[in-house]
Amino acid sequence: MNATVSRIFPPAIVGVSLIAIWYLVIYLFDIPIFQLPAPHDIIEAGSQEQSTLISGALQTTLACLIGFFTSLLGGVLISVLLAYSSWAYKGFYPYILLLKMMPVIVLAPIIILWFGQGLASITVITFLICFFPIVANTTMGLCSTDKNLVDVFRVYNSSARDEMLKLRIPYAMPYFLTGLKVAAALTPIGALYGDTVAGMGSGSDAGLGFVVVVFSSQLKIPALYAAAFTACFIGFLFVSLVNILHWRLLHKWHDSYAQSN
Amino acid sequence: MNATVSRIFPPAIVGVSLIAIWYLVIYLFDIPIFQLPAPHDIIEAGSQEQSTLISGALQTTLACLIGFFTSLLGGVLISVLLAYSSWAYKGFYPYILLLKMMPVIVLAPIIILWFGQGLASITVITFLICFFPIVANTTMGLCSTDKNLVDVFRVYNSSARDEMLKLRIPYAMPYFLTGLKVAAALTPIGALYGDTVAGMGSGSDAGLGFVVVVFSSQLKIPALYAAAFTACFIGFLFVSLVNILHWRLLHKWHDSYAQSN
Amino acid sequence: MPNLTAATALSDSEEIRTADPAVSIQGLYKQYGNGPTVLNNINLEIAEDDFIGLIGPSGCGKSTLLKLLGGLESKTKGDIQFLTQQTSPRPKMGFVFQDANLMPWLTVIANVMLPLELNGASKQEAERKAIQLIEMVGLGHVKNHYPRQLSGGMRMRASIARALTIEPQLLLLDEPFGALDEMTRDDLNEELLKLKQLQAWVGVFVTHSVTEAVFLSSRVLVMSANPGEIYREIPIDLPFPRTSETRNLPEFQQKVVEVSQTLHELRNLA
Amino acid sequence: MPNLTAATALSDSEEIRTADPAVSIQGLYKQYGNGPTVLNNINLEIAEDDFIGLIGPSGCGKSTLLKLLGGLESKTKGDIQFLTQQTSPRPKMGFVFQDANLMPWLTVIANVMLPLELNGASKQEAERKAIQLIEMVGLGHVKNHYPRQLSGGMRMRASIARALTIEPQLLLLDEPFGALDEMTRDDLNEELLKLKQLQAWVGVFVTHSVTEAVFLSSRVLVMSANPGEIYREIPIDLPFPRTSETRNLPEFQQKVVEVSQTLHELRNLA
Amino acid sequence: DGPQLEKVLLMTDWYPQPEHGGFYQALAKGYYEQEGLEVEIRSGANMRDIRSPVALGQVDFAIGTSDTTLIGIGRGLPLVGLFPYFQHDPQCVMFHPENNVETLNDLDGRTVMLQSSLSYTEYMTKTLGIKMNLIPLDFSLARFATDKDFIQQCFVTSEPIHLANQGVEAQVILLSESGFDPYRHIFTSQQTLQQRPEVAAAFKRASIKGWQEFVEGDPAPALTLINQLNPQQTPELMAKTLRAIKQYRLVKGNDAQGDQLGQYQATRLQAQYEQLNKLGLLDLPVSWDSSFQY
Ligand SMILES: Nc1ncnc2c1ncn2[C@@H]1O[C@H](COP(=O)(O)OP(=O)(O)OP(=O)(O)O)[C@@H](O)[C@H]1O
Ligand SMILES: Nc1ncnc2c1ncn2[C@@H]1O[C@H](COP(=O)(O)OP(=O)(O)OP(=O)(O)O)[C@@H](O)[C@H]1O
Ligand SMILES: [Mg+2]
Ligand SMILES: [Mg+2]
Repeated sequence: MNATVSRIFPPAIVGVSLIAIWYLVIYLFDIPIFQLPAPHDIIEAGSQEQSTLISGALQTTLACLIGFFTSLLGGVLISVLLAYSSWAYKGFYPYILLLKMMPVIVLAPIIILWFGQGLASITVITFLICFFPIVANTTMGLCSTDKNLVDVFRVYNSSARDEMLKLRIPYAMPYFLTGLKVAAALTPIGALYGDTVAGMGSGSDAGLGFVVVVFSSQLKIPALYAAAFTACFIGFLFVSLVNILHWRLLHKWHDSYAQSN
Repeated sequence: MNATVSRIFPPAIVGVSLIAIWYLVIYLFDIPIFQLPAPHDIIEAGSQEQSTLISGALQTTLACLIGFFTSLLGGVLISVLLAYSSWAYKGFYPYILLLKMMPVIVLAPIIILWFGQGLASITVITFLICFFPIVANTTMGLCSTDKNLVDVFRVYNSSARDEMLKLRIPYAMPYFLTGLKVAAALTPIGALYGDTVAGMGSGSDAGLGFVVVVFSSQLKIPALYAAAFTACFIGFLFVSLVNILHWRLLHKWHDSYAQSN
Repeated sequence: MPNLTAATALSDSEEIRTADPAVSIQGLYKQYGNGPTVLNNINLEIAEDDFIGLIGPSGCGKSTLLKLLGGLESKTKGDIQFLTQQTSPRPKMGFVFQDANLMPWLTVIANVMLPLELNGASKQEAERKAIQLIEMVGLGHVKNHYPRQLSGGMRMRASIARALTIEPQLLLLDEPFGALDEMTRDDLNEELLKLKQLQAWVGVFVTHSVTEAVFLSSRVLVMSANPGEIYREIPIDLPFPRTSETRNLPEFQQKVVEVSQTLHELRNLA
Repeated sequence: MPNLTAATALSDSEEIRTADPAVSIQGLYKQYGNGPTVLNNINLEIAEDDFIGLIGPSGCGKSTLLKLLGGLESKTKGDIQFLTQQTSPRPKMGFVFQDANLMPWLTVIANVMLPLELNGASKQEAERKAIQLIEMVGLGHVKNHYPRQLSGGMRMRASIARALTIEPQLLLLDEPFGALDEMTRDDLNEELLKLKQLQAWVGVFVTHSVTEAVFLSSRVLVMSANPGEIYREIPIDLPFPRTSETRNLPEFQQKVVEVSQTLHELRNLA
Repeated sequence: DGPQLEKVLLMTDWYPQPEHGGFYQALAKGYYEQEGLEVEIRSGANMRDIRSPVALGQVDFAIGTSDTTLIGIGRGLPLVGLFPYFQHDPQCVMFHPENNVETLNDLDGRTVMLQSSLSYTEYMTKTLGIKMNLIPLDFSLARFATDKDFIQQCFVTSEPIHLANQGVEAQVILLSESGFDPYRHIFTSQQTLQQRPEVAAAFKRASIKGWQEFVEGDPAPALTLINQLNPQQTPELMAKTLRAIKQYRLVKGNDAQGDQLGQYQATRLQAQYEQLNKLGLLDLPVSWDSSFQY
């Protein structure tokens, strides 16, 4: 129980203080609602626009899920490929970087041309935004493997496949999971941006990104914030997922959990 | 010389093949220039719009530089703070995540209201996009420190400050640099997005993001690609910077370079 | 606790082995990068039933020689040939490293099973063999622990068990018993000799203990440092099988003195 | 190469030391998580001029006891008191870990300087002292190497030098010489005793070598395992200073036999 | 040096272009200075709302449409419309000739790329009952150029010209033909208007003078200035845009219907207010009468 308290207490304190400061700022500087709505305005707007937010959130969550898991899969595959062969690494890494840095603003129209308006394109955009942190971290992890442990595998005539599966991948886990955490946090940004450029603008197909644009252009500022927090909530779900994975995979042996035993 | 060849050869091969495929696709499927211009179209458009591209690139590079270095500084400071105190970690990390996941689309108008139109806002947007990979990676690195090495510092009555500076930070270097690499690749995306929402649209103040939007709305597609590659080039500069740093800091002792000795 | 039956039971599943790799090292040189010469013109023939003890001052190149034999470092000059009957270019090897080098994410038993699994053994068979060797090195009660929950000596013992599970043709041991108390060490020495007869490997080991070197070896090689060279070869013609009684033989004591004196002689040269 | 003048010169910069921490351990218990009891009711008084040798089977809790003394593990029950004259709650400590635990990103000399720098010494002073100790352990020629460029024994020697640079009041050594050849080991044993007189620390060390235990200790504690307990205390009343001649004294041999017999006795109990 | 000039900030809705010509004309010819104003024209970009900065007093004057200003007032922003510079909005939908679109009603059942925030969209779907499958506007022409079925929103003075330059023919229908017909105008905050009424009046006078001259006199000073600030606007391009502005009589409107440069008509404002009100786009009670200077 004590552990639960010490886990919940600090963020609660910080949260309450932040909200207090928020109100204080609003009342001290007399900030109008369209500049910074108060928390209760946001809650009220959120409950008013409930149905729009929920259907938008569901749509966006779907895009996030697909984008996240494809970037997970794709990122890991690419990293493994890059770590397997130094030729592939030298040959492809620069172009992966290029792809990564190609501004999405430029790529988005092309993606839509190829994948059509809707979920597929949104997913691809989310994928593009998420996969690089995974690739960069996993590749670094796969290449950092303790030389001494590699020697063990070499001595026992390990196949390249086993060396990857049984040594490099477990060793890279902490790196991989960090990349995954970054990707998880980027996921809703990707999906929301995707919504605004490749999403549908009507009915139950409209994602949260579309909702955000509409609220923003209609100056429904408190509702806009409510939409933003809804997006954050989706992000939290993903990050929590990764955190649970992190704990399950590492707590038994990794030094980041060494203190707790 | 052999080393140089083996470094340049693979990406060159891949690059040439990619370009060949590019041309092939265009000619086989008869793709119009608006959908996918050929490399020579892009080069031609690039040289035509040279002066616009260069002045845009300079402006964007400036925003990238400020955004990158402030996120570097801010990210490291926050990570160190989080690693120092588990209270700070528990208390603030969720809100950093929140800030991270707040869609920039939502935050941008608020940022502009607070920081005004122009470089300051663009920098803040770039910062927001870049700093989380740095925080996530650095924090993970700082928390993964080998328990045995921590013991050494404890025995010698190290101050918390020295433990951070002389143990945790060097130990976290490979993680930190990976985060930095991700941030470097995100930098031009941040700056370009910043340009389109908070940038100036005239004269030498106009960044590359402006150029991209204008080309795109004027259907100057080859020029649009030229602008995109210019943005990539800026990204490459940053990533190369990080790679050099990586090599300088790690090659003497880290296993990711163990092979080369 | 050391366990006789475990060792005796170990190779029942194996076909009768005629695998007799022998090793020939000719004019071997090693230099790390462009540092000083670490190994200088090493020439050595290892016969089919040899168990060779390497002894010499710290930093003279013993580990380096073992790593070269294991194919873990590239040689600067010279030749290492495995005169094995097999088609594969190198014999099946077991290697006990100077540090335990266990996988931190695997339990003791999973670590010990690893080489077998890498060589395609079934999980079941790997587990059976691993448990026998874990019992032999006295770690049965911690077989499901992770490396960081073990003491230093226990980690080394797990590492020894790991090297022996695959029933190697060539066994390389780098100070395997250095972190163990004398009792455990003596027991494991005897177990190892029994296993040698059953599994019929060719062995090379590094030790700093003169008595251990004499007890285990068919030949002791005394190495000198800077650059690492074989200073003298001392054949140990004590009869096999050797048991705890062997240690009390006057010939044994005599050999111990001979090796010690060689080491002193070497030191006075420097 | 071991180097007499280095040791003699070491504490010239230091004021005359009257720091005499002594340690009192009462009813100490240790359990990791909810595993079995590792240390069971340890009671021990360490006097001002003690150098205590811990010897016992692998896994009996020697390293754990050292870590508790060093404040690196939390005790489950019992008390450890440092009866030091200083205001600080714990004495200045040096610790040689069972593994070398060098910082991979620091060169040998930077590793050895580390404790001094952590204690606020100037870079210059730290370097001067570090070089003396690096020479003493025979690593002068590799002082600018990184740990991964060293042999196992060299790493341990760097670690020993690191523990000694701060001129500790309490020195804890966990099998410091286990990875060294006998010559180097004997030399370093003698150097260590000289340093003890100069630096006047209270020491506790773990070893698996009975002769080393007898040579270095004022008292040898033989530990038994499962749970770890002090089985017997054997005072070593050989006169100080001890030198290489001491090893040839019949009293020395007698003590060695006594400790060995205790270990055998202990083993037959199990 | 003359008398102290009053600093004024005008925020536009896009990068410098002939659609802002009157303001640049006034700037280039010194009409603002003659009125005692030092005007900075800052280009606002596409993706953000200018109403909040105006309401906060960070911007003095901004370009907008009369309907969005009303909606902003309905959300509690203290805004006020100052004067229209386009009598009719140049927003339209464009489509390929093969696409058989004659009237806005033909958009029923089609996929159309429209800015989701447009009141037109609401009006067409809710009031006129035209069911469209909306996709958000990304300001790019690539898809239109490659997809013969594509329909998207545009400025009558801009996108069709860029398309024609690339050999793509586009047909257009003005959105104001739907019956919803807002002004493009300059708005400010009530605070600015109350505290500096003479500045607002001076700004209006100089701007109208600029617009008058831009469409009926020599537009060269404005065009040169725009080209300097935004070299993407080449003289040929601007000439075409200017021709379109004149052709659709955006600035001066239709005399027959009582349109007049720089003047609102009460009837039109009231009609817009009622249309918006019916669509439920006005949160708070709004007085259309006091929301505009006319
Ligand atoms: N971090 C840990 N978590 C759980 N159990 C541990 C941990 N560290 C040590 N142990 C257990 O405590 C016991 C004593 O370990 P310790 O390292 O003190 O032994 P030791 O006497 O130093 O042995 P050795 O001579 O092999 O180094 C062992 O059984 C070991 O498994
Ligand atoms: N990776 C490396 N890079 C550079 N030099 C190295 C490397 N590994 C070993 N050396 C050097 O080679 C020499 C021999 O090292 P080696 O580990 O073979 O010694 P050793 O005989 O095993 O010593 P010990 O008994 O201390 O383990 C040493 O001088 C060491 O500094
Ligand atoms: Mg070695
Ligand atoms: Mg131990």
